[in-house]
Amino acid sequence: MGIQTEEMMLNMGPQHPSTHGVIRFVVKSDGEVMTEAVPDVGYLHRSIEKIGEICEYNGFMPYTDRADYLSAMNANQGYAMVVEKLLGLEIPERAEYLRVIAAELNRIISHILSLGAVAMDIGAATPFVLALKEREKVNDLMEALCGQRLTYSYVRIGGVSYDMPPGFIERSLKFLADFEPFMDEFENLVPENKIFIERTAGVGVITREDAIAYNLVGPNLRASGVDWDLRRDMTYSVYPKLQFEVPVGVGSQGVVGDSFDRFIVRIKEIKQSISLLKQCFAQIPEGDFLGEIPRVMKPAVGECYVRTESSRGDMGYYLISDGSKNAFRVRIRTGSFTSMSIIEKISRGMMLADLVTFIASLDVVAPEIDR
Amino acid sequence: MENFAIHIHESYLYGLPLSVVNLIVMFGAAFVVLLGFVAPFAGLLSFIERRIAARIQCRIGPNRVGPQGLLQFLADGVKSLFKEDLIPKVADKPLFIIAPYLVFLGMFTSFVVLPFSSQWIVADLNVGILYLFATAAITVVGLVMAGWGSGSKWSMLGGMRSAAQIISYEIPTGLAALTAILLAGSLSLQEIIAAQGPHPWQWYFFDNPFTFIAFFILFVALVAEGNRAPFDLPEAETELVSGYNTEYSGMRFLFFFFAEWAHLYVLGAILTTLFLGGWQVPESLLASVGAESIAARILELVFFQLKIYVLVFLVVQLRWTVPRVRMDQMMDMCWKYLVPIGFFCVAGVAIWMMLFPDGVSFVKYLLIAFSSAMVLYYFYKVYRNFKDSRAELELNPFV
Amino acid sequence: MLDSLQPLVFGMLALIIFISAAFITFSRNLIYSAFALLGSFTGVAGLFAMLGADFLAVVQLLVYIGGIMVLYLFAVLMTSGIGDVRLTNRSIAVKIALPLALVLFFSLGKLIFETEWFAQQTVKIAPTTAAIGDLLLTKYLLPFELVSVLLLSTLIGSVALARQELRNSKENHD
Amino acid sequence: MSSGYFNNIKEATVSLFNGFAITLSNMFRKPVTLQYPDKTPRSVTDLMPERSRSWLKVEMPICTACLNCEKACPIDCIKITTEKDPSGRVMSGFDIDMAKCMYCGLCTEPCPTGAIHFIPEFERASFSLDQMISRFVPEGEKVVPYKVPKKDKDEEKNSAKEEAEDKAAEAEPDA
Repeated sequence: MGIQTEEMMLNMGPQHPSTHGVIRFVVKSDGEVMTEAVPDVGYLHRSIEKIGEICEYNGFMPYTDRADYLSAMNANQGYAMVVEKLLGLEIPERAEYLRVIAAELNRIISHILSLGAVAMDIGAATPFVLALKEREKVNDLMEALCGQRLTYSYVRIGGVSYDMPPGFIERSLKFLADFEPFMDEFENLVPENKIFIERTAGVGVITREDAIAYNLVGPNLRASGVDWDLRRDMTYSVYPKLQFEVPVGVGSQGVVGDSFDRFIVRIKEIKQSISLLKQCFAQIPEGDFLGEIPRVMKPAVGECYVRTESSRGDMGYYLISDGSKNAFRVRIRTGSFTSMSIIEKISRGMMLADLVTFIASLDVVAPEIDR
Repeated sequence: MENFAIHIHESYLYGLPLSVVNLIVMFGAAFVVLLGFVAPFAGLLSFIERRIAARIQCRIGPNRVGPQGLLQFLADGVKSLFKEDLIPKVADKPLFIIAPYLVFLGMFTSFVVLPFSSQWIVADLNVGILYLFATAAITVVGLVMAGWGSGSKWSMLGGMRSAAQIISYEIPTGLAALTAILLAGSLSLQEIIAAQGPHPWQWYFFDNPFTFIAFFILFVALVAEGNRAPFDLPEAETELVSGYNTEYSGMRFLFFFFAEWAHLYVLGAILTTLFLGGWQVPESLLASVGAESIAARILELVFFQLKIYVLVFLVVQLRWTVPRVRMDQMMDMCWKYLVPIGFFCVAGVAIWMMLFPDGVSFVKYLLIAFSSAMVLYYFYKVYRNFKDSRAELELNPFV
Repeated sequence: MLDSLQPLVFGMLALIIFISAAFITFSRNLIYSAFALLGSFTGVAGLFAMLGADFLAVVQLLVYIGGIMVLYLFAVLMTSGIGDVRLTNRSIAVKIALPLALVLFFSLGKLIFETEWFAQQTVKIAPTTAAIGDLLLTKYLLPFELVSVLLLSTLIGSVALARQELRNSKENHD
Repeated sequence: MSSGYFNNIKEATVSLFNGFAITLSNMFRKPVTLQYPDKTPRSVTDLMPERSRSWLKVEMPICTACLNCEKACPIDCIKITTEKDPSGRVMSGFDIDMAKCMYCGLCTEPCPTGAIHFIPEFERASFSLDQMISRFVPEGEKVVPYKVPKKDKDEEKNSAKEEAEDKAAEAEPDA
């Protein structure tokens, strides 16, 4: 046709309701349909990795909370593991269980918030608030456990900072018993809704090849049909003693690797976490919660890399020690950062509303991108 | 009112020509009606919506200002008045300023033809129902103007979306309304109501299967026309920041919201009038208070309001239940689903009227039975959901 | 009351129409021209209402404002860089338009002054809808149907155009 | 094609119906809102769990001025100044800048007596950053640090706050 349309350059973010914090997307759009969306990261960079070089080993623990504030426990655990590996510490089994319990509780609330946020970005406010309601209950548990609701810094090198408070297991089990019907209801309300299916199925499809090539991790990778979970395949902590399945995207409503799959995989992971928690509570042994730790932590010269399965997937800590009290280098490798890289490719020819769905379904957390 | 105008003219303003006094009195009356009736109404609806949303989300909602937070909307309104009136530098100033008033105008002129009772109606136009749809057109212009005038790309997208949406959905709206118009044989709202009766089997909703379907089409189409969720694409906050009202603040911003909630009421009124028997009150009840008395009128008003509030409740609940549809899906829904089904309903009603000029009572009772069964099943499901959730029961709406 | 108001209301409507028409013509901004159509159309609808043609008045609002004007707006807004365009009617084809306007002005003036105007008794406002409907389906059935065929062909044509554009853009993407 | 058409309508209706049933059932549930600050069932500090890391407090009578907390703090928000006095070593200042504090709790762990600990009190907002600095030693005054009696260790532990007990025990082997 002879009509010339001009591409509109839209600046989505850093202050935009659906960019989940401060991410900026430079969107070129032709009306509703975008031609490209280029993510621009770095608005939330706080030099956490650099701070790691001036802190003592234990002192960096609170900063790992801030690296991924939605699953601070997982971030704590990864950091503790890498330092323990450098120091060659053995930690008590009870502490391992406590870490896994905390991490799985954290995974539940991280995922439930992500699910709520997807629903919110698609325009349903209620699931988000209901999800937050459940999240608050876990936050209460966490507060009883470690005294903080968001930035827990619960894990310590060599163990954890507190044992469980009295009655914690009963409270947790009661929460889980109430939480399971809530999840059923949530499933009924959101992913079975026709509009929700229409909005997410077939949107933002990441093929298996793309997912591997762009180094997606965690639920996003599994939603694309790659059966890979560090907890099972490169197991750590007490996970080998626990029974769980790794949910994989099957494309039940559209194509494997679409936003709907990512949503469903998170729901299934929550259910797995519930079962993991129940097993942990049944198995947890008596004992110390903090092992013998050296008074001054001075690991031998060397380097170490530890990968853990955080809520957003593979979270890696790379640590170089020069034998002093501080680390020589700390590097954190996070799932959100790699997720951002694929947005530019997938978003071509997408509708503006779908971009929002797509970003939300990737469950990116801005501070985790920038560190 | 004319006598009142003459009285005013004789007592106070005898220097002016009568026609001017008339005009002043008319504008004064409109002003009083707007400020004293419609604005609190929209505000009250906003309060109701917030409370419903809160309870749906296991919250309490506004409950601090006035009894049970009833005056929250006043507090919000006053706050908006005191807010700084921001006009962006790149905005098209005249359009930016005019737009909210146009939206406001479009919404509130529709109150003129709403039949609140058999006698309480400002103007019983012969083309009342068409007039209602026509006023929506002014709103569209206002929204596009707001979108353009803001000088923001997000607003502009919102304005364009709203225009496309409202224009498209006027067609299913008209088609669905046509079924009731066909049955009543009139465009006047009062006559359409008069053609129905107070009892459910006399309503057009249950008249035949086609009107039954048409009711839902009209419901969906009107929700879409009012830019309500799940069709709130023009102000989709997660996509377009806030759409056409992104750049607005203070009182101008409030005008858009007034219009939105006023539309909620108009929506209920249209549906009630066309399909649910409007203000019709059972004869016996009417006779007990005297058919010509003020009490009868109030009774009619109450019936009318009740039906409207049930519908308003549903629309509000809809907003807090479902996600937003996408632009292309919304258009698909309009052109592929609502419009063809609407045509089917219009044709169906016409044929039905030819075949059964007096209606078929069997079908009416069947439809009523079906609806009742669905409602019962619905409440059963609600009960089951409640039981499964193991939550505490709290029936008091004002906790 | 209406009787006493009639001249006043007419004057106001006429003023609205006149001002907005002037705005359409002389505005330096194309978008203002488009928006000024609103006043003009509403004023005309008001005149129809005054004449007792209530159906026509409402249809004027529905079709002209709801349909045609919004389409204009679409066209204007979709054109790229419209905000910077300072093209107005004044600058286009003045040489042709001016004589034409003059001719029109004088012929209309002649018509107005030569017509023998008579005052008609104010008709009681009666519903016109039924009468219009009857006429459309009896006397003017053929034009009515012709118009519907025209509209249908327009619809099909627009769908064909849109599909073609879609196909083109798909090819471009692939 | 045609079956898909009607299937879509059916699915949309059914899912809408289910959704409505859920949201309506939610309306009968008891709201979970806690009406802070004035309508809470108990006072707010009582609602906080015992371990709540809300505000740092130092029990000056049992502070040994060992500076462990100052060293442990990753952001150096604790500042202890000690002076030589005729009577020995005295503290002339113990300031905690709560505006800087990130509530990690690392300072409470190495404390040998449990003097520095968190209290579940959080309503300490202020209008200036200066007011956020908790000064545990009043200006101009000097506090003699507590000396842990060698023999009465067990009794001492009992008198310390319950919360601090664990930490004291933890720190004991190192001390």
